[in-house]
Amino acid sequence: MNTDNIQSLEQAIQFAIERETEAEQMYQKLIRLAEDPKAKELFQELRDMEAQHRQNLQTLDVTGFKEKHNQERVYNMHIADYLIDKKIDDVRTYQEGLMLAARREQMAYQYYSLLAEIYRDNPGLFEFFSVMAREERSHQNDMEKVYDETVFLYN
Amino acid sequence: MSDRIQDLQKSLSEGLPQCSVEIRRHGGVELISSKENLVGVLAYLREHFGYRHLSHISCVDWLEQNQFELVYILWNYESRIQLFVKVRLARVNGSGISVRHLWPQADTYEREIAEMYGLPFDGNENPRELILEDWDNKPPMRRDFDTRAYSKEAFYDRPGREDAKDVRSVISGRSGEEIPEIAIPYTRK
Amino acid sequence: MEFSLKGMLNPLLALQQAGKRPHTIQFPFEEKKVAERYRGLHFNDLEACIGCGTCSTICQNEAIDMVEINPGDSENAKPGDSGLRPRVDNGRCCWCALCVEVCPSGSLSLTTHYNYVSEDANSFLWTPGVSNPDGHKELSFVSDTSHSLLDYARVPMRELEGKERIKSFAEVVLGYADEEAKKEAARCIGCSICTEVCPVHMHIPEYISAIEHGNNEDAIRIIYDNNPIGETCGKVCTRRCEEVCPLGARGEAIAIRWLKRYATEKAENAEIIREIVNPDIKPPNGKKVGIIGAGPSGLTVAYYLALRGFDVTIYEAKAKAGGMIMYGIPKYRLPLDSLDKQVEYMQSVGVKIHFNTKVGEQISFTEIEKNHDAVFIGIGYEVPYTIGIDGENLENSIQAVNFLRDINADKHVDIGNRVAVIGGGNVAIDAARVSRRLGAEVTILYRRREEDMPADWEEIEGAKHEGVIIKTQAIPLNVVDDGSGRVKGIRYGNARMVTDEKGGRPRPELIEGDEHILELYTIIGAIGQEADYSFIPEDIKEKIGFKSGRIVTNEWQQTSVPHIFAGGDIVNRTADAISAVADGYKAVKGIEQFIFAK
Amino acid sequence: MEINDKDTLTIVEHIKNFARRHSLFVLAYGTGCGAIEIPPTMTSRYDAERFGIVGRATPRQADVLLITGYLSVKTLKRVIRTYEQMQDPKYVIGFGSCTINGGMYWDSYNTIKVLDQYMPVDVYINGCMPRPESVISGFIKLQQLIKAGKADGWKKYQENLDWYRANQKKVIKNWNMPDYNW
Repeated sequence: MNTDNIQSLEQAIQFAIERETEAEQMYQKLIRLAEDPKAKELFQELRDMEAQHRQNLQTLDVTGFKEKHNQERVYNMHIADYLIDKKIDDVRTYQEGLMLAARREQMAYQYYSLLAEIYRDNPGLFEFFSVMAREERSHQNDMEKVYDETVFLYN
Repeated sequence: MSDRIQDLQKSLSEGLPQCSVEIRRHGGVELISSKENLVGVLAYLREHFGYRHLSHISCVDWLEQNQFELVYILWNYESRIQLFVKVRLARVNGSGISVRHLWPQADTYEREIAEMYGLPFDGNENPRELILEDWDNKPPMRRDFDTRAYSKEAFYDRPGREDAKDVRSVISGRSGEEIPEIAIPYTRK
Repeated sequence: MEFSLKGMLNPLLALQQAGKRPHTIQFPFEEKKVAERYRGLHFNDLEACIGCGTCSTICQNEAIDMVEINPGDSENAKPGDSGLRPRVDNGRCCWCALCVEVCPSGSLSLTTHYNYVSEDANSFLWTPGVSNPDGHKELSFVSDTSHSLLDYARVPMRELEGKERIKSFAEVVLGYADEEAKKEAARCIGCSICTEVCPVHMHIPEYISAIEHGNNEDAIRIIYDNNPIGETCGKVCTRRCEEVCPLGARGEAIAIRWLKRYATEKAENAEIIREIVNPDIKPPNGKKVGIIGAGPSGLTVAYYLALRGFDVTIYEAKAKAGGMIMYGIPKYRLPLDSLDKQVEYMQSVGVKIHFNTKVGEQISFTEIEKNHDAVFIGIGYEVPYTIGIDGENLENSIQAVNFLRDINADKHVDIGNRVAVIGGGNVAIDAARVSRRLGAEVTILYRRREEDMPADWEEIEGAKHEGVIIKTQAIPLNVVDDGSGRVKGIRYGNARMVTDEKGGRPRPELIEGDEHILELYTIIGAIGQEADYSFIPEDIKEKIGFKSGRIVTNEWQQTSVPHIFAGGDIVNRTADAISAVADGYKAVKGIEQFIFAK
Repeated sequence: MEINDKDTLTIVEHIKNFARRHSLFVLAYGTGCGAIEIPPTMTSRYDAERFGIVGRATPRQADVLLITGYLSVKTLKRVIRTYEQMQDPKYVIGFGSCTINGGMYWDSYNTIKVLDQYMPVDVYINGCMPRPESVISGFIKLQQLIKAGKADGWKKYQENLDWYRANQKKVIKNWNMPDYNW
């Protein structure tokens, strides 16, 4: 589905589901590639997380959507901002996996923020994309926290 | 003072060539005698060096060397220098020689030593007990007499303290530490 | 006879006294004030007390027992506390207050309360603090560190001056002389609280007591009972024992590490160690054990299994044994010959080491598995995490672990004159201090505050004395290159600290726009390491349980594959040598049980 | 005067106890270091006579026996003889740690540790040694016990004489004393 022809909220949800499925497949591939057990474990967790998101979206109650709006403050450690972009085929180790995941979540956040700007005139879509952006933002933050706790243990 | 002590040491060494004389500490001279010479040495000191006063007779139990050591503490009122006359005696079946004829007060000290250390004095066979009463055990001041074990056996302890614990064994029991035999002599107790 | 009125009336003078107040103390209607430091009944601050039992030991009357106030207290107590508390038999106590004088935590004191009468003789058994919960209101004789029977000040360790240090790789710490060691050992109260927090549970009070008695050979034997690299630990241990030392509560803890160093250094070479320790080597039992990695855990397993009659072989990828303690710790902290000597001793009791044998290259894991009854994996965390920012792959951007390894292997590393080290752990400090010795100006960039640094404070102090600049709350953003693929500098941003609402350590948050560039020649990353499990075949990897990158083992270091045991950094989170030794020591028992149960 | 328990104490007993507790005649006999605390207690500084505590020279005149500290086996023999010569009712006060569980003489070869193995003790006073205030407190406690009719160690001694005698003879090897017969 192309971003241009999103007209309704259902289509937008469909679009988001597709993104989650892509991510799921990507992590599935990484599980196969990874040699490091720690990295493997991480990718399994990430895949399960994406699958969970997909399910959440599939069973999403459109009308009760606003109540789910996450108002929690999300702070920014800016770790992902300066990490190197990793290509999927290069990723082997745990650290690279985390870097990839953090970058992905950040890019997803930027992407949804952009979409929210684009569909500013359509209140339903704007709302949806804003929430999605916020959601991805908190995922990025989660990844950064993990990065901070494991890779940056001595930093 | 130190000059006079040195003078004393010198004259003692000359007068009593069979004894070793040393200055032990400020104001004290140590004289080591053999058992055979002891009475003669003490009489000589009393008559010729003015040691008219016997302050005390004390006894040291050298368990490892299997010996008793008697220390006669003498005092000279004129020179005010203390003199320790030491003599080593056999711990088993040994005996000292009484000096009651030189100093009557020696009687008490000798009886005390005879009772507390089980060291008899030839010439002082006083049959009466001095301090102890009906004592039928090893002489109590001997080092191989375990006063703690005797007291535990002879006298009753108030109960209620049996739940006491040892810190070391609590800690090692908790951590699973096994203390090797070589370390046990160094464990606190 | 003459009558004298005066004589008759004189006795009446006594009436003058009638109006005077008697000087009798009207006890019990008026209380008598006691002296300022009067020694009455005991009071114990149960919270401050750690149950070290020093009061009980010093009591000449055996009046003090250590007891559990509630059943099970000693099992449930936290490390650093025996869970026991003193109970005083007032039928023994004679109020000499020695117990108060030697109380290291200062919890025990005497009160002004002395007036106690009872018809029940058993009521004189007091548990201070429980029997008199309000005793803290009437304290009089309290413990005072300024005049105490305990010595709260540590015998200072002689060290090289900061300026001298950076001239060479000479050992910074000079060690105790005999008299100093005896004096320091004499401070120990022998309570054994420390043995529990030591991962290996070394017999600390015993060997300190042996040192105090001048019997260093016994001390060495006691140390070697459960730690085969005692000398290394004496130099570089993280010494959790000193953190719980009761004397540390109000003064300086016993220098346990320096005392261990003093004793073990008395054995100058492997033969002397062998002669002193004179281990009881059991006859060969025909069982073979293969060990991967000659680090502290592998060496421990090998040594104790060899003593028990096992045929032990270590496979080590590098040219020398010791693992991270050989290649990760700079020479000024742990001279190379010190470790060599210990390894040589281990070889003399029958430990076989195959050097330059990387499992997965020179020999396969399956082969080792096939040839041995049990396998122990102790490979450690050798692969560094990268800095993960742009420009990290430029020339002269290196990793601290590799850098230290090369320096210890006497290779030349060109670090130039300006160096930045990224990280705040012990590895980062080591890299910085080594760079300083190579003549460079060194800056440490750390994302958090100095108090958050995981490195030992002594190391941080040492680095500062040697002129290392520590820039905290500095987040590296990217490495600047000079256009020809070399490092030119590092761009970093300042951070503010944000408290973690879930109670974790505070996190640095980048202040946008507050950026600086530090020009340098070399950048050294020291942010952390991980393990390389690539040598383990996939099918075994499947079976061995992993949890966040570490191998899951039972209490005997056994993995879910029964004949495979593991220990060291790849199992525990503490990442220090002493925990690795502890893992090895546990694995020895596990392997023995496993092989003989078969 | 109040009468609490008519079943056990008759009015006569009450009157007797009143008289007894206000005329505690103490035998002037010190066994251990604690004897030194008696002079300040008796003299004008603390003036124990305020409570009717008076010293007496012989056991037959005295009501209270003070065991003022450690008891060597040799002294124990004399103390038992003295105690048995005292007239009923008679009371014993144990001074300080030594009488409770040995005190600082806990490992001595010639002092007993637990006094109530050898004779009944009515009141113990804490201390090593107890100060005069504590001594007075001990006497006040004894008065209270007499008032309540609980200070009956002398009755216990008569009832359990065999047990006490056995304990006494265990440590006193040569029992060359008259056995009093009540």
